[in-house]
Amino acid sequence: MNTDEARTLISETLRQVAPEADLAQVMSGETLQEALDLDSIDFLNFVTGLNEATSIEIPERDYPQLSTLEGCVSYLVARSPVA
Amino acid sequence: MGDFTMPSLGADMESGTLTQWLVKPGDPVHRGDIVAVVDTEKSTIEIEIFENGVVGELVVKEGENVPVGSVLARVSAPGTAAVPASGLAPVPAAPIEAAPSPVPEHPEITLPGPEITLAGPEPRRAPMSHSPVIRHLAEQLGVDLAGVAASGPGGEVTRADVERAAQAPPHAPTRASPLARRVAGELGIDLNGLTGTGPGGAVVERDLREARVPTSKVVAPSRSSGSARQESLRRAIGALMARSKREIPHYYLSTTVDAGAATAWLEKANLSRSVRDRLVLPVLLIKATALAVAKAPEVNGFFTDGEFLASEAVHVGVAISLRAGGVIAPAIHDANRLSLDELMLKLNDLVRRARAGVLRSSEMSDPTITVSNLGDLGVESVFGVIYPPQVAVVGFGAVTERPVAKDGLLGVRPCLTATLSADHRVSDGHRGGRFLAQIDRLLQEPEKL
Amino acid sequence: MRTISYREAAREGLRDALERDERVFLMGEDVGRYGGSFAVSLGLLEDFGPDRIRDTPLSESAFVGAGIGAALGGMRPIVEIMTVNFSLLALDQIVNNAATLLYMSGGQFNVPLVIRMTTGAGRQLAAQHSHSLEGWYTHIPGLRILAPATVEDARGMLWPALCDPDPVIIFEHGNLYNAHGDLAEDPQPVDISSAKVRRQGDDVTLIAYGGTLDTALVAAQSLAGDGVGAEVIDLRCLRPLDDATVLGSVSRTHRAVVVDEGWRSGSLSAELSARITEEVFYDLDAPVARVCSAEVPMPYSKHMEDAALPQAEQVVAAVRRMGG
Amino acid sequence: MSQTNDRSATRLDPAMPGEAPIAAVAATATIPDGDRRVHLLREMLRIRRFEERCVELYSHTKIRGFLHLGIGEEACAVGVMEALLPSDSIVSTYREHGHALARGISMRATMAELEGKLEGTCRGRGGSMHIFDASTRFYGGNAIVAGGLPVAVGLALADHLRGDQRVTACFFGDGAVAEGEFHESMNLAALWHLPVLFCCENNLYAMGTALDRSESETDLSLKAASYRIPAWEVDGMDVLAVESAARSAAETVRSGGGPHFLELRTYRFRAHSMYDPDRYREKTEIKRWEERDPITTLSARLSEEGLLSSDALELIEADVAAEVDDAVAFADSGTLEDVADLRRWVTSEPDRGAGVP
Repeated sequence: MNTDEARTLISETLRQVAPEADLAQVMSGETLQEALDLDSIDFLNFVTGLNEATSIEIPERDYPQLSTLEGCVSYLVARSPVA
Repeated sequence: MGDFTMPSLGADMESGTLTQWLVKPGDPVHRGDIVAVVDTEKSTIEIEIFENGVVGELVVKEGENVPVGSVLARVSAPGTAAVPASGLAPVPAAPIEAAPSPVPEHPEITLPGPEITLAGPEPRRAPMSHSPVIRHLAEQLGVDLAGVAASGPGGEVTRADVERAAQAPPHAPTRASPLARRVAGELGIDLNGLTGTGPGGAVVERDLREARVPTSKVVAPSRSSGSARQESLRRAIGALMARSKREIPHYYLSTTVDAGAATAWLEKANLSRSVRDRLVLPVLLIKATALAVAKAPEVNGFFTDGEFLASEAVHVGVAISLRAGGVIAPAIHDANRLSLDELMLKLNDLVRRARAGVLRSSEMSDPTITVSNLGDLGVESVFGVIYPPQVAVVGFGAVTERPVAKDGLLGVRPCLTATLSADHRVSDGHRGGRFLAQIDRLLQEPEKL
Repeated sequence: MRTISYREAAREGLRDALERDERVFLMGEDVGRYGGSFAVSLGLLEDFGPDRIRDTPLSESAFVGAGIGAALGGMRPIVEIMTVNFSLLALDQIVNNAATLLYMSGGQFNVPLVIRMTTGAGRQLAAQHSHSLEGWYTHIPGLRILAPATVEDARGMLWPALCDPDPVIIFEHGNLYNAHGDLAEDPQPVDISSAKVRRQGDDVTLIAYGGTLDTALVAAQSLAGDGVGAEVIDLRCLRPLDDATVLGSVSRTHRAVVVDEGWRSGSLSAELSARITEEVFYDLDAPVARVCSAEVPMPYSKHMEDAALPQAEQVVAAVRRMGG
Repeated sequence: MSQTNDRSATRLDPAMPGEAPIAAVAATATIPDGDRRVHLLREMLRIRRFEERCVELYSHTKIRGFLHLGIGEEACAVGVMEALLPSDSIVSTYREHGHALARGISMRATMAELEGKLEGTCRGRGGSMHIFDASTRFYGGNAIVAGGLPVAVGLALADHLRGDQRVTACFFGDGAVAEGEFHESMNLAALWHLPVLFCCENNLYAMGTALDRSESETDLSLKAASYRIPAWEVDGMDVLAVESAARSAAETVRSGGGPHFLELRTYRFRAHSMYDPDRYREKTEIKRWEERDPITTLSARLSEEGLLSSDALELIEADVAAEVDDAVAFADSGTLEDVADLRRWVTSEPDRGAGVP
């Protein structure tokens, strides 16, 4: 999975959790929770979405790495099976 | 072979009675001859024939009533061999054998198979005769027994049923103006049982705007247009809070809770769960709050018409912030009896549906206590405003590393601030304090939640 | 601008029409030598002669029918029926001929006829001379019904009505003849199909026509004192009704009161209330209210007649009941 | 300018409606020449055969609603129409098929109207009682008894105001004289000296009520005289008498002689309408009037004078029958007005001009 595929996957999954979410608004460095007003339930659903789409195991301790857009992208690219 | 048919003799004539034939089979007829007499409701009229010919079979007998246009007699072309009157044996119409013989009337029709008994959860119809005590009580409280749901073990109406029916608002449909109904739909306000300042006590738009409506009536707004809905929703909730502040004497308590045990247990528990089944901290907080109610029943119930009604059930309202602004607090019913996993499923479902604006009015209508968990958004401590007619709201702040003295040692522990806002008419600082302490104690043994 | 009475304005309208087109002529009881029972046609006989200002025998059916025939024959008659009360004798001609000929003939024959009638009570003329039956005529397809309530309309409606290829009935409320108002030096013909907002307001819509416009305006004035902004709509054209203006206003103010001198049952106000309820139901914050004449034959004595007629106080009370 | 007629003929005693009327006042006009009388016969035959076919079509529900037939009264329609000019105007009643056909409206358009077809005179909207035709200035039937009289006065008023030399002929039955509109219209027409030819087809019965049971004064000419309107009693069963009376009256009216009144003594052989059991008339009376059938009497007279051979009559009959068959076929194959036009002409379409030029 390259970065673009990761980015589209992330935005689609986010949209399921927060329909009105607009990725463009997320400034770099800002956490997804803050930018998109996600509470712990939303974030769990977001992680579940990513896991089911990519079957990448995401333990709770890795959550901080997924809290920013860039972190999320690189996390997915790094762990996705070789394309 | 032409036909002579029943003529229409008037604008509203549908049928006529052939009272008299003036011709017989075999008679020659000419255009304009009077051949029969017909009775309509209004008059007796001689009817004429419009073509020349020879009268054939008289299809309709004297005295018969037939619709306009029916064939009265067959008329053959003029000059054809006059059918000897006697020879013309009317061909009898084929007797109708094919008609199915009517189903013979059987007095008792036995259905094959065992007598079907209505098993299963469906409560059997309550026996119509109620005990005299119940009938007397019903009369006293002005309750129509026919309309009362029976919860007794044998399907009979119990005293509690009658009392509940007596308290229940009359089922008269709420009077509300169409505009009020439309705005209520937009604001997600359930109009049942409300009275307003409009004509005859009808709810009018202004009543909704100035929030004379208890929060329990705030249901998910209907799916009308986004921005107008958000605007009206925010205004309605803002007004609600203002009223709550005005009318309910709040007192506030807060305590710091060591969340170490809880978060550690959570992490261990989630390790063995797939992503989808993982638990989140709020689930533990809600369960602890629900169980703690047993220690301080005065925080769980409704304050209406000047008196407090404690609630046996614990329906925890969970404050969910709507992305589009505004906060609503749908209830998780019987939170104190649900397992953590059940609570998790419920909470997840509630949040998703609240976001999508699809909530059942029952879910919105009867939380007995509310938990607001803005800690999720990093806020350390939060004092909620009570949702009338409830009498308490518990707030949980964010978990942060804090210096804590424990067993004489100074250490750093993950802590959160738990707060209580409660109705001073119902409970006081002492009772509230016992409640918060109990929540704290429960959170120290997460495995028992 | 000049100040002129409603009567003078109506007379000026007649004179203007007679001068513009020689096919125009006036026919009615005492319109010539007597100068018109309400003096509207005073002086016209001297200027236009007996052929074009024709006094008729008291034969409403005949001279209204003759007006229809003359219109069929290519003239532009103005028939004056002294009052709506006597028009009952000509109803057959108006309903079965004037309103129906174009349709029955499959579009062959137009009836470009104008009928003027005085209407309404308030002058102690008692039961047989005080009817307000505009509502009856607004029930008839094929007719255009006008109710000029202002000096400008009294002057400006006649010519466009004469230009209408179909029958037009103009109701002039008896109380208005002496009312005065402003009129342009060279008044232009007015539109004869739309209502007019005579007073802006946001809290309630008062709907009136002809003789009740003033009642509505007085009510609006006193409501303003209570901080209630009443919008006043003058229907001007009673058939076809200008739904857009009425419904637009009510959907904004959410409350409507119809002020109608007819009797409530089956009245024009009933039709308005039905249309409002059908079209802007979900904008209503209170049921449509109607202030009409009491359902009694009009009594002679002043205090009784006043009690029977719709008054401004009743309009204000109706608005109050709505929680306005 | 009162003009009392020469009343030399004895008055018909109205008390005995069944009594055959004495020969009518002999009009002074010339006797029409041979072939013109054949034309009059043919016109009456067209009406008779047309209406006989209507009875059949009504029985077979192709014609609905009300249907009033003028069988027996053909002489009135044909006689009067012969005396009028194309520029004159006609206002008729619900018993109008004869007037329409005699005035020149096609059998096709008339039958199509009776069958409610788009191809009818009024797109099927009028029916038997409301036939209108702008091209022949036929300002309709009218189902309201005497409803058309004021309109006729108005048409004449327009002509009067414009100085047009035109006559408005207005037909009505004896029943109409009991209506207020009759008296108001006669008075107004006389008062204003308007060019109206009032043609009263007096068939002795207002629906089911004999004249002497509805009128205190049964001599209708006297009624007209009370408004100072010249009036003639005419034998409504003799087309030649009707035509000459109508011609002289119309010429006087057209030249400004003011309104005139023709009392056409006639008789309808069939019931008032398709619905009427005709119990109010004696069969013998009907028989007696049938002996004076305007068609058979004229054809007999013409054949006596050698102007009409039986072959010629057969030819006319065949020709008329063909015209009726064609009209029925035309009507049967007619189309129905599109319901989408339901609201057209309730009021005028914006661009449509006003009135008939």
